[in-house]
Amino acid sequence: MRLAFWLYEGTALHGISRVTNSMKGVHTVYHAPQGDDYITATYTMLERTPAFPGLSISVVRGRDLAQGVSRLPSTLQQVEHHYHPELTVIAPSCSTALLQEDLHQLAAHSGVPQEKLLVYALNPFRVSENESADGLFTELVKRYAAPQEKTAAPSVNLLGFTSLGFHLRANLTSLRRMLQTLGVTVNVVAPWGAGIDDLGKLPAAWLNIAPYREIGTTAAGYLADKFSMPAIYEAPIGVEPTLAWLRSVIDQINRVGAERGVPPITMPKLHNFSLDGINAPSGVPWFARTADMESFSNKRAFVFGDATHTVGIVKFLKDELGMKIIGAGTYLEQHADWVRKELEGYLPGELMVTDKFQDVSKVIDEEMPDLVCGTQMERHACRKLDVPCMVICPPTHIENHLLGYYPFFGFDGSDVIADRVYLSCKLGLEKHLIDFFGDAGLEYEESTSSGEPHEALSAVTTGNGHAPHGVTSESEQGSGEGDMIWTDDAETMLKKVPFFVRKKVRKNTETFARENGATQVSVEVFRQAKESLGG
Amino acid sequence: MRLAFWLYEGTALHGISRVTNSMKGVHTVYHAPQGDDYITATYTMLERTPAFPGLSISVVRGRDLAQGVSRLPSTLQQVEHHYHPELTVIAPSCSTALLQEDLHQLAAHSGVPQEKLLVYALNPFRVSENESADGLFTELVKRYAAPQEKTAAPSVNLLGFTSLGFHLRANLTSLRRMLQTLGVTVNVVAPWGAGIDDLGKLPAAWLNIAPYREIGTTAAGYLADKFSMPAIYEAPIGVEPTLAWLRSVIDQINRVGAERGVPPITMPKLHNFSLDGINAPSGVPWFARTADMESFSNKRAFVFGDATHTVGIVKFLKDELGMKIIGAGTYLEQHADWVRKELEGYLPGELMVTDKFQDVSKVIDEEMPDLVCGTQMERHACRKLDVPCMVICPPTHIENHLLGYYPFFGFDGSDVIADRVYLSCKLGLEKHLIDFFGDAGLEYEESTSSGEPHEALSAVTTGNGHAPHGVTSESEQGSGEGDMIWTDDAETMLKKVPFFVRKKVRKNTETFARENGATQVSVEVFRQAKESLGG
Amino acid sequence: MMQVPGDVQIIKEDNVTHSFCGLACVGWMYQKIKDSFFLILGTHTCAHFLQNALGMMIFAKPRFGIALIEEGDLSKSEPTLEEILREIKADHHPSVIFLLSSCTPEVMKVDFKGLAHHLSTPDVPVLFVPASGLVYNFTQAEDSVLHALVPFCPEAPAGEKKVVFLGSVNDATADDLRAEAEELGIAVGGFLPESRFDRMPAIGPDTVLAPIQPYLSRVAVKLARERGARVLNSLFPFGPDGTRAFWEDLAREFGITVDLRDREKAAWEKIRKQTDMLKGKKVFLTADTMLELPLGRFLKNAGADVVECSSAYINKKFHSRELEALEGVRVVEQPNFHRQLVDVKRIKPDLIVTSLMTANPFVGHGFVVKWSMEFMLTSIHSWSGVFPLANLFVSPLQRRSLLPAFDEEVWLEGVMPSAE
Amino acid sequence: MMQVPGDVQIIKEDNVTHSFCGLACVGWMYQKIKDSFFLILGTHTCAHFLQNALGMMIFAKPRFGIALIEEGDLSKSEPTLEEILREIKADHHPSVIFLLSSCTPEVMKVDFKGLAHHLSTPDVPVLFVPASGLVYNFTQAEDSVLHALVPFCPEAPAGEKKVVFLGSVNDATADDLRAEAEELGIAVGGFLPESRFDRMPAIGPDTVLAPIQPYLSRVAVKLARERGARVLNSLFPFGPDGTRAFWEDLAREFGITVDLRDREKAAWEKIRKQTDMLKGKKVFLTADTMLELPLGRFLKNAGADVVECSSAYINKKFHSRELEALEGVRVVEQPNFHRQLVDVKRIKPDLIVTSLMTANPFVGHGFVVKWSMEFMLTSIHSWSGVFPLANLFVSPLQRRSLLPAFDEEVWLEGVMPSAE
Repeated sequence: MRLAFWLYEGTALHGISRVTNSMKGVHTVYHAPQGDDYITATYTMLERTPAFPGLSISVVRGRDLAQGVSRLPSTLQQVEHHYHPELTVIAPSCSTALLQEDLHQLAAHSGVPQEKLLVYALNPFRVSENESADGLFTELVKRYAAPQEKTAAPSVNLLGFTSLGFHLRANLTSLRRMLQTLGVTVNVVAPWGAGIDDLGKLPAAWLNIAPYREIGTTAAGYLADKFSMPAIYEAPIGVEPTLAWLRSVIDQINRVGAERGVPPITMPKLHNFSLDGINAPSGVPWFARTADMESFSNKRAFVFGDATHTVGIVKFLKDELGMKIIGAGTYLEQHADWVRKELEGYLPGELMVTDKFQDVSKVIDEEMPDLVCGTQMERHACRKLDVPCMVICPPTHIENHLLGYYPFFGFDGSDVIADRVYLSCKLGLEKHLIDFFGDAGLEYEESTSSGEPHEALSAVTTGNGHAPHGVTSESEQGSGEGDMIWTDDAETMLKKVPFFVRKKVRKNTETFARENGATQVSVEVFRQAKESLGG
Repeated sequence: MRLAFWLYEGTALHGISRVTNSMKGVHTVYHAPQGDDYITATYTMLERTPAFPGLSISVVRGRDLAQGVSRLPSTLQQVEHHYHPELTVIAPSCSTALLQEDLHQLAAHSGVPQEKLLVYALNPFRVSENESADGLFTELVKRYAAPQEKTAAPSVNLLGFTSLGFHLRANLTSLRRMLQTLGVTVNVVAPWGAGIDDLGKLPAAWLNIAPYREIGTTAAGYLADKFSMPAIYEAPIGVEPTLAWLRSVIDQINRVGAERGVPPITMPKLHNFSLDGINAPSGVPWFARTADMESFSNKRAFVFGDATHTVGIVKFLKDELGMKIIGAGTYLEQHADWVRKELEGYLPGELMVTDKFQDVSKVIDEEMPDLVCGTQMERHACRKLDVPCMVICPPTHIENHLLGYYPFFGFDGSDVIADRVYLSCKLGLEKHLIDFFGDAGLEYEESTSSGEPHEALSAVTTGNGHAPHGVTSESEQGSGEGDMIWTDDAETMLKKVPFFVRKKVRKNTETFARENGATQVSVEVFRQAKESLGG
Repeated sequence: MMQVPGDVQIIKEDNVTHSFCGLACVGWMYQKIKDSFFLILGTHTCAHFLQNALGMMIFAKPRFGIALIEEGDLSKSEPTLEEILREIKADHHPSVIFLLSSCTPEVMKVDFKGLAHHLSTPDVPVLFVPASGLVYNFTQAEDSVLHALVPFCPEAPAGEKKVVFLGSVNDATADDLRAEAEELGIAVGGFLPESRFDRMPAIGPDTVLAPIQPYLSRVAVKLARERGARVLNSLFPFGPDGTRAFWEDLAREFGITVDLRDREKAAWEKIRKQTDMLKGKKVFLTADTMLELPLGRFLKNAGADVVECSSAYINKKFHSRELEALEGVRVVEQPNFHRQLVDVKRIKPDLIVTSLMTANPFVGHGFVVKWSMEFMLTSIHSWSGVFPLANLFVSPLQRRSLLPAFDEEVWLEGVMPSAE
Repeated sequence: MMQVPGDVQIIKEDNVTHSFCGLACVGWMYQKIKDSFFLILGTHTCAHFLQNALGMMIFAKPRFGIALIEEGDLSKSEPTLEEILREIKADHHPSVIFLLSSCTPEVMKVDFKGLAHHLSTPDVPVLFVPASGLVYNFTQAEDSVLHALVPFCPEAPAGEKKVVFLGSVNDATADDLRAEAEELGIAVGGFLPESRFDRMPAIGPDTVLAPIQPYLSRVAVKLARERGARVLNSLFPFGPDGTRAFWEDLAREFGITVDLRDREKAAWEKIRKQTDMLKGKKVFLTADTMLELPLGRFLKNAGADVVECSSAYINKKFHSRELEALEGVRVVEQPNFHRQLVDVKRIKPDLIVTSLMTANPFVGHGFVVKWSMEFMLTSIHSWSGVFPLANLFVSPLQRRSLLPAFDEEVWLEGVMPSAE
């Protein structure tokens, strides 16, 4: 037992409904206490579904338990009567799972034809959102995918696109556009937008594309085994990975094509991939070389998230923006080995693997990175510390479910990610200005006009309208090792250091002092440390 | 003479170089004191030009003036020698304009062929950036546009797209994509990317599109007069205006087509305009109807900017998002009449016309709108007041010059604008939460953990990671009429009102008190006011 | 169908769905009682629910948390929360910890009462709050919280005739109610709950309990039984009609006769623009917050045609006056959502008041909606609440009339797979 | 070509372009002197320049502003600034107002001295600062500001032998320099400028002026002439070489002999990784900040091949030691940018130190660049500045080596019309 405030992954039930809510003609019935259908709100509010999600709850009340009554058969009948789904997935919740009811039998009592029902009874204490979604999707693929002829023209399936996925629709659009430019047809997207019949048609494609490590890879693996379908598992995050991904698609398609005597496809001119078809497909390579991006060389980034995005973003920051990676981690233990392997050579230390957001928050607090790429949790942890943060994967907030085209995949996605890094970080020259004048240049303002100092600081440091908080004065204190005393004038000197690096400077100075046998930080020690540590 | 801190429009020289920096093979020579080429930095830094902008300064030093020497002929020779431009525009700066030199004669002395030179000597004390750019562009069109056959297929020119234009590249891409979907060719884009020969080809198009009121309309007018070319002047900002714009393009093209015996084009299915070609082309109409957008009905917006965007955004907010417009204004006096006409029926009062940002800032301070759409200046004014603000037009910051596709035009642009409104404003339910608990629910946090209250507030109110400042406590005071005293307990009650509406409530209450003959605000008066004014 | 006094018929169906469980009360209760901590003994599901329902308020260290039951805990006899309580106390220094039950430990038959007792210290009592979705809906768990607070309300001596308002409202609303009562000559004993644990009101045999939220029947009954307090039986103070009845009836309890007809009339007058718009409009209230009965009654008196007023739980006695006032209106307890959906499509109401879960899909079907949750988070009590209350109903109607025509064939294409 | 002592040849060309005018000094001077206001009598152009150059610092009410000459003002005999000064004083309460000239009023032959005198009050002096682009480059106007401050430096009595550091640096750097001097036994009289107007240092016949910025020759000459102060003739304290010479020479002025060879050696050692990377690298400094001479000298001593060291203004006397140290390096004053461009393409330097205006186009031509402005905004003085100084040169080289190959045919397509 542990005290939890916020969690990274949702429940098994959430994983199930993410898959079924993605699909047409599929319904989920939760066998659960009242309120467990709260998850409906995430679809109707974040995705703004204009239809009722195919989710119904078969309420279990205390009274029912006492009386040994189950409403499940009746709920199934009602669902059948009102919505006529092609398939209904039945799932227990964590509390009803403990009751060890025979859901199959209860389902059978509903009178609904058994081939239209699927009991998916995972152990909700062991399995979480992603594993559950991946598992159910694989189940469905196994159940419906049918042997058949390949399409005449080159085609692919896009697997793993799932309701509430991160920037899902934009990513899908980005892939669709690239495939269209290649002249490759999309056979089926699943589960997003797929019906039962679409699952049936999966084996008609030449190639499976399953870019999300979390959901879809298992199904792609099954299709590879069962139908000998090749698959591409890489996520095209960043310009170079996108180029590699395109080459890989071409290569795989041409292998199938060669067997079938279809002429090979070739890589088009890269400007064909741009939105207007006439310009460089991404601004990132040039942007990364421009003068103000040079300051990014020294920016220290920390990345924490799911598997797919942690890997993709670490590589992007280091390989394409030239930033320093000071650490990375994932909350998905089941994918930790894969992440470790992918990031070999990228990390200065061990991959962090934890689902406790307090621990991640602590690392950020200690390291004070120049940029954190994380989830909604990290963003909140960072805001408190005035550390720039951008959200790169779930759990997200409604602001990650917008209308515009902000993909993370493909060339277009590289532009979006680079923009967010740029807007999140303190800019080059502006940071210099603060470094140089510290708070000092702004204190005068503070004493004469209310609100101004914030104003000034924010304009100078972030340049992007997101004001940093002037609230670090306390939090920067007392988080050192605690056993090192600073003389008053050393404290005064420390105050001349810009507030957003003060904590880091304090820590480094104390380490320096300790290593040099000093018992307190005097002005002299501070100055020596400064000289030794490079200002 | 007046004290100016920041200006909305740039100089005449800036307007000139925006046009020439847009073009190929055109150079500008500034006849100006050292430093007047500072404007180069805006191109090389904001637009990250990978080539040297075609701008050279012919430096005028004090010594030269004393000696009656001019370096202009030599500079022109150097420019000719090093860069071989097809055309060099020669312009004085504000200080050299006073010297009343004969630039034509100086230019003639350079030995550079006169047909390759254009002296563009505006009065820089009278003419500013936009008028200067529009004027120069018209000059160039007059000089080079040549009578010729129309293109065989339907075609348009896109006029007024100019270096440093607001979200220029994305807007251009958005229009290109829509025209492509219509099956209409782009004949010439100008000045952006055009060479002298492209200007020559302008009359070959069937139709001119000049969506920016500020730059390009005069040239389109000239082409209409001289070559009988029809023109569309509307900016497709918002879904309905985009639909109208498309219909207008179709209509105009078909009129020309009818004369030429070319079969008419028709409106395609609207999903063809979406980025993936299969979905609704914009999410705005649905988004505007969803439940959390309902709270936007009561949001009070103030819009200030150039002519094009002020008109477009006011209409968008009111017509498509259903917000309340409490006022609008423009810094472009020369277009004020047009703005007034366009916004007839949209504004509760007079259009504000000023180029003094302090005055605009004062209005914002008094009105405390729920959203301000303005320039970089307004954003800074707003930050101080914790008023949400989004930038809708120049003057901009480097963050308005990003890599990704964030147009303001077309269906895609509607999505982008709506997203920005959404992210800028305090969200629906979250605002309710603050309204309900005020600061009160968070004070406890404040007293126990540093940084937390900010955290809490920001998470609740903005939901978009841009924390509001807790710095309004002073600024909200003393900006009432000043002659109304509040009793201590009335002040205490006022503190229970959420901080971000406190100022407004204070003002309304004082007005109520005055109207009801009260000389001070007691608890009783406050309560009466609350009841009367609707809580 | 059951009969209630005044011949109002309540249709009782099988379930309320598309609404939250009792744990949701944490969202406002932790903000109301400022020195509290709310600890839920629950599972990943409870945590995920709070994360999503209160996601807008993710703090680094919120004043509520989950003692997370993991797989290994299932085989243990009783949960050991000592370590977790230490952590909470060290970080938050609460004056009181509310220990909320949830479904899984209830299925596991955890002895919550014993647990709470065992964890309590003289400094920091731990109070058991039954809140699980097996029994409690949404707002109902506030009833449990107040129930748990009863022992911490001092005994008011006999003869101390004061009103104690029952239900959590924000400080501004509390001030309003207090001032209004005092103006009418009614002595105010306080609010249950007050905003600090150590300031709960004294309650005794001469206390008049004035419920200001309609979901607190259990604690009212308990206080009547244990302390001999008298429970006001009136309308709830929402809208000009309810507010007038509430104050007149409350005053009567104190032997004061007041006639608030003019005030009611003035209040109606003030919202005439709104009531003009509501007149004849068909309004459908699905069940969510349990504010539905008084809201429906206000709508009816405002001239609207309330085509269905559903609620998760209706107490014939506690709600008797509201039910009487709703005569002629179709009132449903524990409504079946599938049936409601059919009825809505048939009746085509002009406005649907409904939950966060169902609002957008109703809009997608062409209806105008209002989030029921908003009535929880707006000050709609008493006279100063009249205007905001009326506006909540009217603003979606106004808004819709301003937006351009909507071709769902075009604008919903591809928005969601399920929408096709 | 002109000869300077030590046989260094300076090539003098026709112009510096692609750099800022003197008004730019407002950017750091207003931050340095914290109770000041900088008022520029100028035009739309001056305002637009500041807006763009200092755009990153747009405040609602900055401590600098433009008295804007509009068309109507051109015909007036003298500008009337009374109203504007009232506004400034009311809003900012400055202790001093610097009145900066600009090109247009200079062409108009405004009597700035008379104007400043006329506007001065005993409380708030108004000091004329010539800064126009007709005469002054970029950093040079700091010289004018310090010039204007001279009357506000008290007379130091004869016999008071102290050093006054000449040049604005941030507080942390000032602390470092002061501590270093004191450690060497040198009495410190202060800095010109200090960070408050009323704390300017005393300067007299026994003051040693130690210039710490290389663009302040005029004020040094003035103080030598008017106060009889002695001006240190040494290297500027940048890099291990310059810092050692600076302190040794300064100590010598105070009759103190110190040998800082070991310290210099240790400093070089500390940046060995950096100098290893710089060794043999061709570095081209276009003219911008007037820091070029000492920077070039450090680069040369660090082993780089300085292929051109250009500067807007070179003072043979004030810069004599730096020029000597640059022997063998091509030094250009007022370089012609067109010629530089040709040379750069021919020489293909490994690194170009250049202005904000030209950096990205140089990158677009395949070069590695460093913004010259960054050297203004980094603490590169004395010993603690050695590491940051070396890093500024090395980081763009390192960065470039990490980025993937770049196909300009692909990635520059359509970036700008002019790039095609």
